[in-house]
Amino acid sequence: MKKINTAQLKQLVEAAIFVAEKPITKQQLKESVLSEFTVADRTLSKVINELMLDYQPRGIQLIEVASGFRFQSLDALSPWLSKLWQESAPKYSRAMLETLALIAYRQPITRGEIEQVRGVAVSSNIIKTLTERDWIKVVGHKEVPGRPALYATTKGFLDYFSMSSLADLPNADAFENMAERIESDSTLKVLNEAPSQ
Amino acid sequence: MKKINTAQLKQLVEAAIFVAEKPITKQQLKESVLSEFTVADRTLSKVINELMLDYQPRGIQLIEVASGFRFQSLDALSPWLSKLWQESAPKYSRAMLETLALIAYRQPITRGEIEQVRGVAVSSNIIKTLTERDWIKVVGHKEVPGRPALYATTKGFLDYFSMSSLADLPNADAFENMAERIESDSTLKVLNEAPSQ
Amino acid sequence: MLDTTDMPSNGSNGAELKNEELTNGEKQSQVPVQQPLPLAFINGEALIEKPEDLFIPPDALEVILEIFEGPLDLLLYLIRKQKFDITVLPIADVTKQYMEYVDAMMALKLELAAEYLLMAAILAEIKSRLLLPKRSDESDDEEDPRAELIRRLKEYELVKQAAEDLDEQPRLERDVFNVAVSTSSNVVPIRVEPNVSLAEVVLAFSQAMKRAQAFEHHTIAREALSTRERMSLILSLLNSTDYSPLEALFTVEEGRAGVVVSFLAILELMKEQLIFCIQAGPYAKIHVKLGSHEEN
Repeated sequence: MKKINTAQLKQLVEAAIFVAEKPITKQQLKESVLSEFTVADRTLSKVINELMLDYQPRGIQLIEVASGFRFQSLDALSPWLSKLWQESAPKYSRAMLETLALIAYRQPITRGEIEQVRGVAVSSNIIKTLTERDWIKVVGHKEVPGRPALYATTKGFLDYFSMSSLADLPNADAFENMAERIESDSTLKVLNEAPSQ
Repeated sequence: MKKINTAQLKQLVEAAIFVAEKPITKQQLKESVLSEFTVADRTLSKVINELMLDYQPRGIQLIEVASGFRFQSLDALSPWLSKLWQESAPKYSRAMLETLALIAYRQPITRGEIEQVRGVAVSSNIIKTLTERDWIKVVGHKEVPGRPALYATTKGFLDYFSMSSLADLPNADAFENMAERIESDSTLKVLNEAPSQ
Repeated sequence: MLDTTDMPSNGSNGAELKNEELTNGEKQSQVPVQQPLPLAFINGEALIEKPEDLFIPPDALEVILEIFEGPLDLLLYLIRKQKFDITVLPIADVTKQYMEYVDAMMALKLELAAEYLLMAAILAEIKSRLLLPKRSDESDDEEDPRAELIRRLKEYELVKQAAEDLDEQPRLERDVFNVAVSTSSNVVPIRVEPNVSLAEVVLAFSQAMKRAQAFEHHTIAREALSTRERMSLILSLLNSTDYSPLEALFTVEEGRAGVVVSFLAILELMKEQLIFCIQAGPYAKIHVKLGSHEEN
């Protein structure tokens, strides 16, 4: 194993994150571009932190998302940068966003459970679109009659929304509290079953 | 037309070159991301020059190619960056292994002689792959019509299989007998595996 | 009667435009998308009482009614519009208004989802339970029949908020863009060659030989491996233009066995006309070179 000095390491890591087609993890860096060098985890983390700081004042930023590190343009520049593309970014319906939010905050969740909270049927189209976008996936089946699919969000979802984990979801704790309150309140649960039948 | 200060202009131009899928010209920049700003040609050139200097010590460079400006990785980093695109070649076919085996055991040997033993033609691709892997080489030509090349194994072949000379190649007959013994010892096992073959 | 002044907007221009028509030019100062509930507090009250004279173009009403994401969304809107506290839920009022909207939907022959009718039934059921006189033998801690609906409304409100938050989260292709940097031209993909074990090579040889023996009459003579290897080695040492001294092909250090192997290899190569030997005269040095067609 060869040694590499910090300046060279920084250049190599920087270039690798830039040219990689997808976000790249420290592990992937070590297994590819750094495979022939001895690099301590601490050194690698330090170099990445330095890069993050280096780019802070620039037009692009180094951030960590669920599937690794990537450079992306500055949020504030989007009104002008979007002019580089003919088509504007797709807008998503409230039905789609509410379904996605429920899957994100309450995963794993069945379609029936989503419908119960939203009070309306979830169209197959929404599930299909979310699946095709690689934002949600089936992670199992609930052991109740009909064995309905349980949905969860993917790394692709976190990447797309610039998050590195579900903890980055806005107001994650509000949801947590609500869920706990509902579960602890058994009387409500009993009532719950009466009208919806 | 709005005004834009140099710092903001630099950020915007930098981000635009980074996110554009192709090299981008000054003209294209002015018609897209800068369309609502008054930017003098001289100012734009100055900003681009500054960016070029900014990136000089980094792992990527801002360069001008025929179709505009683009960022690209540092030449000197290529040997390591190449590792980001590792692809596994498919496993070798039986024809490939038999050709290699015949060259190893019967060297020097012509392609025609290999074909005679195997009863089928040896594709040029097999010879090419084995040559590229530096396992076989042409050591001469046989003095018969057409002067076919004589193939032999290389030092690289010995190294790969951890042999110091061809004398270390297992005696094929003895090996065969041993393999048969092992097989007959585990008839049950073989029977079990039969249907999956 | 319908009051359509402070409809929640789904952000579509159509709905917003229609909204403005309906309010007779009254300015809507709030941006509905960002804030979940404030609309009703601004200009709702004046219009709640006397909406009769309000002209609603049928297609506009249709657009407005279609923006509700279901019965819970509609209920939530009615509650917030009237500044009711969700926790006290005045069932009678809300039910009345809810039914007006449902009637309007039916009149417009909107595809009325069964969920709206189910909610109407739930509201009616709660209302009837509240109207029933309390029996004295009933325990005091009996659940308020509204509790379940309140819980669902609160939960739905949370989801609605979460969806809005999610929509504001920086998103690829809209707020942030992926950076694409090309590699310098000398970056080439690295190909990982497959692993081969020695056993595979040996087995392949056995199989090839077995097959060959099956359809060939003469047995293939197998020279000792060492000879064949030496043949390759000698061929690689020689070239077809210059002669080399024969003794250069022997390595004394190998001892007698090594010399014999080299000698056998040279004989075999001569037999196959792969090399040529010349001797200028008796006892003169023998020279060898690779065979070539021209001299043949």
